[in-house]
Amino acid sequence: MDKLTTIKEAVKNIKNGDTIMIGGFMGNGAPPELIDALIEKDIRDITLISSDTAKIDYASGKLIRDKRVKKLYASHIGTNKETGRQMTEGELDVELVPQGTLVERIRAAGFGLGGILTTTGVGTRVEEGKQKLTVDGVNYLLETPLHADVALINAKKADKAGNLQYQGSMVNFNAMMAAAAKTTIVEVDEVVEKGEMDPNLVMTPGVFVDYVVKRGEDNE
Amino acid sequence: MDKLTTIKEAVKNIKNGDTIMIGGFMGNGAPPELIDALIEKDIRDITLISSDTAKIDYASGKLIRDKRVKKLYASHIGTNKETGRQMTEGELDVELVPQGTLVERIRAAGFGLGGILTTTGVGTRVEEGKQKLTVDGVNYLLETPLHADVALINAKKADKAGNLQYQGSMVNFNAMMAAAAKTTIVEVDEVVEKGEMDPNLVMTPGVFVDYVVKRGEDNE
Amino acid sequence: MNKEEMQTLIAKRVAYELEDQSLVNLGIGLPTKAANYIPDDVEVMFQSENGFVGLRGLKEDEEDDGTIVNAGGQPVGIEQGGAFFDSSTSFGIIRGGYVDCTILGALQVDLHGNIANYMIPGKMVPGMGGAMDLLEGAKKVIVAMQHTAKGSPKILNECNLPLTASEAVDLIVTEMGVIEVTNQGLTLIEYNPAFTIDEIKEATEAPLTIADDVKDMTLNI
Amino acid sequence: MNKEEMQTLIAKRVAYELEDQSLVNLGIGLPTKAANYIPDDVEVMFQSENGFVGLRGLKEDEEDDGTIVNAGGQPVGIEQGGAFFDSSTSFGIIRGGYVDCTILGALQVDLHGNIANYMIPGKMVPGMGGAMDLLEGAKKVIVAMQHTAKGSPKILNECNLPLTASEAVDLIVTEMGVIEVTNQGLTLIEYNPAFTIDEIKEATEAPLTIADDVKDMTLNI
Repeated sequence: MDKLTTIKEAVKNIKNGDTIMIGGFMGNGAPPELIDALIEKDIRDITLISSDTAKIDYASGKLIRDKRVKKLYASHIGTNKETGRQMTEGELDVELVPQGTLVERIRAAGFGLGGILTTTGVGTRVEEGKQKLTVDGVNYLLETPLHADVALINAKKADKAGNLQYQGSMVNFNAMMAAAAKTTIVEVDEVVEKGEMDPNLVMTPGVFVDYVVKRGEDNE
Repeated sequence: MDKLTTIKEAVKNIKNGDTIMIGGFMGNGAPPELIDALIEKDIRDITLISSDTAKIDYASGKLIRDKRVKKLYASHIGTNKETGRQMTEGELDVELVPQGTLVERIRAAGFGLGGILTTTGVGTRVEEGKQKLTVDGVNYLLETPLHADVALINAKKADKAGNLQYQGSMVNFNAMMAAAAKTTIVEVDEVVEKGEMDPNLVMTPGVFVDYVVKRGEDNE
Repeated sequence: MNKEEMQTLIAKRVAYELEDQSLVNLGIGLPTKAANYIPDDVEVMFQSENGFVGLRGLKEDEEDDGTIVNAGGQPVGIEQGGAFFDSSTSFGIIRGGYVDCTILGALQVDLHGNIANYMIPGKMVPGMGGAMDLLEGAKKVIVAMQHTAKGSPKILNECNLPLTASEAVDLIVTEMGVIEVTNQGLTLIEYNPAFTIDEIKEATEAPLTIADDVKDMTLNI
Repeated sequence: MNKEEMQTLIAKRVAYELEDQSLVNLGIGLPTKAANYIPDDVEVMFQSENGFVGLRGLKEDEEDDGTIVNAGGQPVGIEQGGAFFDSSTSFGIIRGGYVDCTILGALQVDLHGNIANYMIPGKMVPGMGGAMDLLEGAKKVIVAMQHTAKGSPKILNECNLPLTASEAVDLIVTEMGVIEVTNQGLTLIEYNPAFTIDEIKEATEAPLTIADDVKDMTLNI
């Protein structure tokens, strides 16, 4: 199966109200053209799951700026003042999730777990509304999976089977988000044929990926 | 820090009664010289955590053959008749763990989780003695971490900082076992200097690895 | 039919269940044989739970370098477009619902879709390997097995061996026919005309509903 | 001391805590400055929780190609022997106890070692980022901060801002001194002779035990 397609085709089933994961950390390793495609397609009422909201005109920050997001799961929003403003004024529902817990909740969804136990957040506001368990005398929070309809991720290179390689610190949340969504779309710099990527050096297997789009193409 | 050393030095603190993880699947990706070193060092009363017990004269099977193991966690023992015999005759305490649960329990130990929820094993003997939780109407078992004193793993290549690359299907349990033990010793085919392994292509970061030994050396 | 003929028939019929572009995990033994009978117009990727997708047999002139084995520990190869990964990712793929279909053997299956295939207490305890995970995680579970063991039914009202998973099986393929596991019990949807319906019922402990449009299973393969 | 002098003093003293061959995670802001003052005979690896070990500053002639940023989103480089990995591995390293020491700033710390550093309700809510995980997972937690905020104590009997973690802090380093958090409360083990002990007690809401062998903190740096 050849997973290489256009952005237009890849995003065709994304709709208002979807839960969308966007990879990247402060925009590093976010998929810029896929984010722009969401805006062009005028997708609204998004539940966004992302490490942070970058800056106001950058990466997932654009979706906040244009008020496309109704609910946000993120670990850090301090770099985007507009996110803070919308939250304070009740326009945006924000659930702050510790970064390690965020990635474990995403992984749990992708990897079919019912949740994980962590000490992170015990004794803080993070424990509000969550089930607490004591195992061998240690107190844990039960953190449950975060699923998504769509994951928009970024990689350096894909083969046409959807196998991915990342570069530098750009892997961050992308690898686990690939597994956690019903539909995973990856934006890459380079696409090679099947057989041209060493199977030993694949970082995300193509089974998690539905569509591959190439950055900088005429993607109509 | 240069983690390259001799086998003799690497195994010097392993002692009777230790809990030892051994990587590999049916011996594929097991560390042969490290296993032989355990036997030469006459380590006994081992609690062994391994995917399986391979064959009687092969990989972790040798430890069973030589009656060095008092307790075994494994997902499959059918290929080593001696394991079955020792279990049936009460010489060896065996806990059979579903393979996916085994690797998650190892990962939970390495990655500092208190446990994970899984549907695997619900309604079977695997649930005996375990805490059961119902979340959103689904029944789960709480599977707790499996820690070890020592992990003996195998990789294709290491740099002197302990960063690892694997080959083929030989990665299997090695990657997660690296994280889950107090001391991790890796046996490799090839060792390079720091800076000679592309940091993008490291499969197990050196922070998890304590000692690197080179296969086929005079390791005295 | 001798044993080999039965196994070939089962393998052929099971192969017919595999869908184009699907990810499939085959248990060792009889299920593995299904790979030989996949129709030419169907492209399937095989997963090997020890850590890769793109499992294929070694080519005739291909040397075994010891680096790739299947879940039975035998030397195999990898297809173009395949990928290696660690056990945690491999079982993430399985538990995360990315395996479209798994085909497994069984000692017993029952009317609720319960399956027992990993131990006979006090006698044979190979262990479950990845079977429990596959039974929970795969979208479709097919049992491929001979209908009886030494003349005794293996399709029962209630498994009496320790279960590998409960309510997990979707379809049972034997040399006698193809049985769907539904909420209402077991339905024979195809049968092998070498047997009569009565013979099949006789060889099955659990009650068997015969589908109104029950077909000849040998026509499909 | 002006603000910059205070920060430099704190950064220098904190750097002195870092052990040879240890893995360290520095929070953004003041803690990051500690990296500039590590003694020559101490080799430390820095972790960046967004996904690598071997964090280093860009060299003077090095171009930023946009592929490597630190936890503050700033361009950085990677040392020889470093490695990139995904967020799940990165927080595995943190929660798994592989980070020997983390240095974080704080809004408030209290006598139990509780720390508040991620939000002022209704006013400033940057979020916890990786701080909650670091506070739980790192073997040693050092708070590096100015002793007071606009003259008000930050070292309290009880934090009144939402906690980032409870009973997590091991050591507090300020421009006034070095305070150990013990089961018996807070102990001043070093102080800056630019201040009197009474001035330090005055600037600290929580009761402060003065160590019998309290030292001059500026001698160590």
